[in-house]
Amino acid sequence: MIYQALPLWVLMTSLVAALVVFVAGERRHRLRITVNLAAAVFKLLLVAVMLVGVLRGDLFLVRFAVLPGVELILHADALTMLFTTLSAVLWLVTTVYAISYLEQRPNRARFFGFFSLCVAATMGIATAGNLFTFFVFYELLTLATWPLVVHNGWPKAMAVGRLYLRYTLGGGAVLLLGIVALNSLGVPGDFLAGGSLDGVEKTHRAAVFGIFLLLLGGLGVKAAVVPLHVWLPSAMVAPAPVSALLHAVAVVKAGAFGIVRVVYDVYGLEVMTELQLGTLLAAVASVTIIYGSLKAIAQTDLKRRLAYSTVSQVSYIALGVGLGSPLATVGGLVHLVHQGLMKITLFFCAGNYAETHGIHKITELNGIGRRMPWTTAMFTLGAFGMMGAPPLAGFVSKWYLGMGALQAEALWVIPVLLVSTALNAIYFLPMLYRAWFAPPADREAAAGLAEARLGLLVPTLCTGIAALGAGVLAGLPLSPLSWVAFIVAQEYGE
Amino acid sequence: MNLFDALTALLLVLLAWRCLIVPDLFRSIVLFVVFGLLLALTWARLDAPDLALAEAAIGAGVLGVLLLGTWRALGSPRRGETPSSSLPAGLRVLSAAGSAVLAGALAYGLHLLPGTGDGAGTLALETLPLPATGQPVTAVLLDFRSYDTLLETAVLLMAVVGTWLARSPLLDALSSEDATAHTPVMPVLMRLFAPVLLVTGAYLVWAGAYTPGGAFQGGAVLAAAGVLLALGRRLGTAPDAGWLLRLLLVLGVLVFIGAGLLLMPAQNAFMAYPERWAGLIMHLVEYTLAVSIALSLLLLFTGRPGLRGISG
Amino acid sequence: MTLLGSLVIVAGLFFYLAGTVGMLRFPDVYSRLHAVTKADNIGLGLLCLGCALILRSWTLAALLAVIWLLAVTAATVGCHLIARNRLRQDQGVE
Amino acid sequence: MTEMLPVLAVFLPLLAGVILFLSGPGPGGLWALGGIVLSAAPSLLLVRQVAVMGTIEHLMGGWSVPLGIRLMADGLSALMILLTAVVGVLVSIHALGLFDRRDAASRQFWVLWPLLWGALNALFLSADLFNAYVTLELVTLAAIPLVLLAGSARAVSAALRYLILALFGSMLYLAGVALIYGLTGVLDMQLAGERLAGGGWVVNLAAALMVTGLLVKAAIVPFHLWLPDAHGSAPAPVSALLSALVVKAAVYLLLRLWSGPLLEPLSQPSVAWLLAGLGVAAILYGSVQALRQPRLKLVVAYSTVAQLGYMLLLFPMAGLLAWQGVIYHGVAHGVAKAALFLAAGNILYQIGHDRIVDLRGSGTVLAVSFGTFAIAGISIMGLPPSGGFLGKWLLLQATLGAGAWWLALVILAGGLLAAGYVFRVLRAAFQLPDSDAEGMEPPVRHIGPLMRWPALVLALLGIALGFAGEPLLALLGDMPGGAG
Amino acid sequence: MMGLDVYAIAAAVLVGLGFHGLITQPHPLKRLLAVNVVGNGVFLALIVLARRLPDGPDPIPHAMVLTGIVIAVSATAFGLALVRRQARDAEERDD
Repeated sequence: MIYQALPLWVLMTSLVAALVVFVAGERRHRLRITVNLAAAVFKLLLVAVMLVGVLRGDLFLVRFAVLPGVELILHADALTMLFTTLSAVLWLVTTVYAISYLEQRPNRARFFGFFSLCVAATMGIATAGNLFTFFVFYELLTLATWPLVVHNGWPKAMAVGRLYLRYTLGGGAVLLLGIVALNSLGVPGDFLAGGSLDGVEKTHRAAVFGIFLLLLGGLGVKAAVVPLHVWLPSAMVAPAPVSALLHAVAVVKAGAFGIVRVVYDVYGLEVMTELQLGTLLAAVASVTIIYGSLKAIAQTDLKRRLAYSTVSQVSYIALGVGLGSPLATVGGLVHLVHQGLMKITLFFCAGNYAETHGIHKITELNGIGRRMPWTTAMFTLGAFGMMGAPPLAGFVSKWYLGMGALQAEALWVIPVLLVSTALNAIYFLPMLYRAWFAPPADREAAAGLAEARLGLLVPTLCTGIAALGAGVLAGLPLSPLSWVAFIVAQEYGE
Repeated sequence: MNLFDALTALLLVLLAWRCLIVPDLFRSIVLFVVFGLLLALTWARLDAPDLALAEAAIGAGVLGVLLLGTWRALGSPRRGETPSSSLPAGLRVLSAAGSAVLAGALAYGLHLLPGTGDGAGTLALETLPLPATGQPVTAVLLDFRSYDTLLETAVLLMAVVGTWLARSPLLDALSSEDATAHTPVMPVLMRLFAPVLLVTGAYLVWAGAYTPGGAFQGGAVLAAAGVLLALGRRLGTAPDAGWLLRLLLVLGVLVFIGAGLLLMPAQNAFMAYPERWAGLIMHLVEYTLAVSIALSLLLLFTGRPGLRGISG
Repeated sequence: MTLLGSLVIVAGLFFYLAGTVGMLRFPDVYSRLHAVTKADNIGLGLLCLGCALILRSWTLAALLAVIWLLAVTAATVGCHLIARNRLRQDQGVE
Repeated sequence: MTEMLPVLAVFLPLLAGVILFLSGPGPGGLWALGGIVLSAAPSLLLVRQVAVMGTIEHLMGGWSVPLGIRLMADGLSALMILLTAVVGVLVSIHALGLFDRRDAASRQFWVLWPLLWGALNALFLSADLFNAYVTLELVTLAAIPLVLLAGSARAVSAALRYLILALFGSMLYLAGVALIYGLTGVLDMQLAGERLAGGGWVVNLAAALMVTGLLVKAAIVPFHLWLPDAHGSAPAPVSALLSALVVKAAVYLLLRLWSGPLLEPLSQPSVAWLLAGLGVAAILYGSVQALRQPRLKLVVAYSTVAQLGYMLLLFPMAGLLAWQGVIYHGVAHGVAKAALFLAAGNILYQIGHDRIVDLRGSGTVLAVSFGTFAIAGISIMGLPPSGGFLGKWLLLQATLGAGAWWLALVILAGGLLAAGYVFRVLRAAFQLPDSDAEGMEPPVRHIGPLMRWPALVLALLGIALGFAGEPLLALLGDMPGGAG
Repeated sequence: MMGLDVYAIAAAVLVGLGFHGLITQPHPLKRLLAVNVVGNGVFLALIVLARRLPDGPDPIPHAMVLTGIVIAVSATAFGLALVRRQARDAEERDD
């Protein structure tokens, strides 16, 4: 039984870590750091064990009846493992980054407590077995991230916090309405491989269509789909590790992951194509991709540009899922991992620039390459990856997306991909040019090497190399690409 | 159409209307007391002697004294004109219309009600000989629905504690500059009336079992005697209630609950008294209840926890 | 006996009427007090007498007499106190 | 022995109150603790018995129903008694820290609170219309002096307005009972229900009077004026008891009447939608007012006005789901609201004021109180994984099942507005004090463990309710006699 | 039996009057009187109902009214204590 309840233990590790950190209080730094790191490593081990288990096809299932006819279900299937591994790895790296980033800052116990609570919520979202459980952890994620967004306590942070709440809680309410509506149609909302609508769409055609819009609206807030993305750029006021892990990986991916779950495991592909919901999703995604890239160009602040880049990149996943052909799905799902790795590297670099030289604006990047070579190298790696330059990870996902579009005869997607790649180049290349070739503005900047301190640099290097590896070594058995192929094989049942 | 009934009903309504409309506070209090007395008369007319006694003793008597005492303690600025209502005219008309509709509906409702023969009332009258007491109302109060009576004594206790917490003693406010303090007539009145009141109260309590009367009415008359003594400076207040006073205050409730709980195993129901002692228990309960009620009403008047005798 | 009793009651009512008229007509407090207490007491006495005659039972007659006695004492003491209070107010002793 | 439990559940707390009254200023907390245990034991035993054996009845005085009074402990009353016991014990522990028994005034808390407890149990067990009136009056008259304990002028005028309106409400209710007695000649709820089957004009009038009376006592919107001042100016444990239990008692009686004698008049569509409309007005008005209150305790008080509105949504959607949803929401609100008031009281006690604007920067100093406020806030907002969420989930299922779309939107809007006023307070905990203030002035008074932890336990209970849906709803059982 | 209905009408009018008085009178003592008038109106209605039994007055409403009176008086006494306290507070606040 213990083995079967592994998803629960994965979730509990960070929950317990959070409680210990809260109880430990502000003064005991040594204890807090050890607890955090130990929890992160232990979780990684558990995830590894689960990974092997899922590969072997073992069953991981925990059920808990909350109401007559409504259950909390935690299970682990191939899709869960994709998101769980990504989060577990990045949580460890970001914890190391955050420990050194917040060296002298106040309220660290509060920060790390909510930090591990966020990861627990993300694990919950990943291992959720039905829409009800998904929603429980989806809202818990909102509650856990708000304190991190307003961590600095400045009036501006408070205003952003209010905006963040308005969007996320509003989205949560819409999502709840969708789930309850689905439930009242007699669909319990369990995540089953081919979708669990089992014929309801025949009788209640309009209702099912409407409910999809509700679900999309609720999930779209966190997946930063165009009209609902406003909170993401302004949430950059949060400290760097928060914007790195949460707004590049946990929160945004939770929304995308939700859309994937709904499309594949609740509605199922036949219903999606039959009700034309697939093309609707793809259209919305495309609009977001283009809009996000355009807005990114207009930004002067480094983190805001990266934020808008995230807005557009996440919609690649939605695009892949929307197209519905196996190759497109592979492209979309693998981009979930690739984008996560690349974007976290870029945010780490942004954090390094801000922390060591107080650089926030893009104009201040001149000549930084000479002074912080390693960070800028990683930044360049990440940038090229995002642009989709072969053989990096970005290219792999865009390649599959393109092939998928062809497979699904959605030819209009190809120009969207090309235009977005071009736009990526437009907002990334000038930054790289400034960093490497432009002369540093003031004299003391040319004094020589002033790299970020080790605690910040090492995590950046790790994620950079991982992003590189994901692209170059895509062919290896345990690489994200092959794992996604394994998922798609299950979903499409070849 | 019996003239007396029509006149009484009309007078009742007139008194109530004047009492609520007239701006001067003192005048409305006096009207309210007169309304209470007339109401007692009405109930006597409607074959409810127990209630007539209770209304006269508690409603008009104790409440009248409390109202006048409060008016006296309000202090000069507050006593005179009460501000006319601050509501805009429109709202007053609306509320007048609303209450008229309410009254009309209630009157029509009451008019429609058929006299049901098979209700609990007839059942109570039929089973009357069973409980020890002959008097129907006391039977209902102390046997059939004794649970209500018990809860009601708890209400009285809460009101007393509440008055203590309000910390606004009535008696002290009236003490010094009151005219009654120095007249020779007061001692005469007290020496004559106090014993009469005490005897009548005791009689009422005892008679409760067979004729109209009972713990509440008797208790109220005893309380009236206490109020008289307090006004005549024979009875003063003390900052804190001695344990004896507190015991007497809760005696009624204690005995009631005790009797119910201790005998419960025997009869397998709360407050079901075994045949042989039913009469005895009811009398015991009634007497202790009367003592508690008398003291409670007195303390509601004085407003301070303690009581002490003043000699001479 | 009932005829005699009702006659007595009517006389009593007459005294009540006189008392009420007196209270309304007289100018100041003292005279009004005077009228009310005197007339009403006698009125009450006659009323009790009349009832006793009609009901023709000695016990009730005794009870009514006690009631009358108590009512009279209460009225006199009440009247005394009010008059005294009024007097003290007039002389500004308050 | 099981026959005795309902009686013990009523009379042991009353006895405890009387004994504590007798014991005078004597020994300290021990007597009070004894009183609490004496009161809590029978309630918990009764709940366990009802869970095992189902409905328990007891004929008071041994007389059969139309003549005597019947006590009935079914699922609904057992749940409410359990709520009273749990909230009661924890609030009493908090009060042990606040009201020490030597001071004369606060000693009365230990007299009035057990009496209130007994009165609440009596009301939840009563199955007799007039007895419900007496117990309702008992509850009010035990609650009002408790408001006075604070002793401020505000508390006095709030208590006075509360008393006058509560008395008026009771009189209206009694008028309704009189009409029903006139019609049927019986006072027992079940018998009256059977005899009122014909319905008719007078029954509607009686129902209107009784419901209006109860709405006044439950402070539903048009009659809510007395609640914010009374709950705002009372000491923390008292306002916790008032908001969590006393106000809910009137709504409980409304539900009991709706599922019993007054089913026909109240389930007419026009009446049902009028009540639901009042509920919606309460939710929206209460939440908006809570957003605008300067003081913390008033925010929580207006939140009570809002949350009570949910309980009126039952009437148009008469079904098992709605019944369970309304009651579960009531229980979850009781626990969470008690935690909110205790946390607010702790904050007020420690830093001397509860003006929200000046709470800025006190987050680090009052970490536990704000933590409690946040956890309890989750349940009030109806966010998972709290009890409030389950209540909201059931209510949403009911509204969608009945096709009342706009009602579902109101429920969601209520949740968002609740988030508005909860986060308005929490924001103060995270905000840095504005630069010019010389940092957070040190807390006025340090609070002992007795006052700090019960609030947290109550808040965590609110979250635990998010998982305890199954057993509690099994205890509640199906809707008595309703059209469920 | 017409006499009976006169009191029923009187009871209803009393309830109406009390209701109106409660709304329009701002002074707490007057409002307490208004509530008592409503109460007495309801009690009168109950007593009128009690007389409808063929053989003698029905004791149940009588018991109800007696309980009602005691509750009303204790509540009003407590209310009056509050009125006194409120007046005293107002006085202290004035000077």
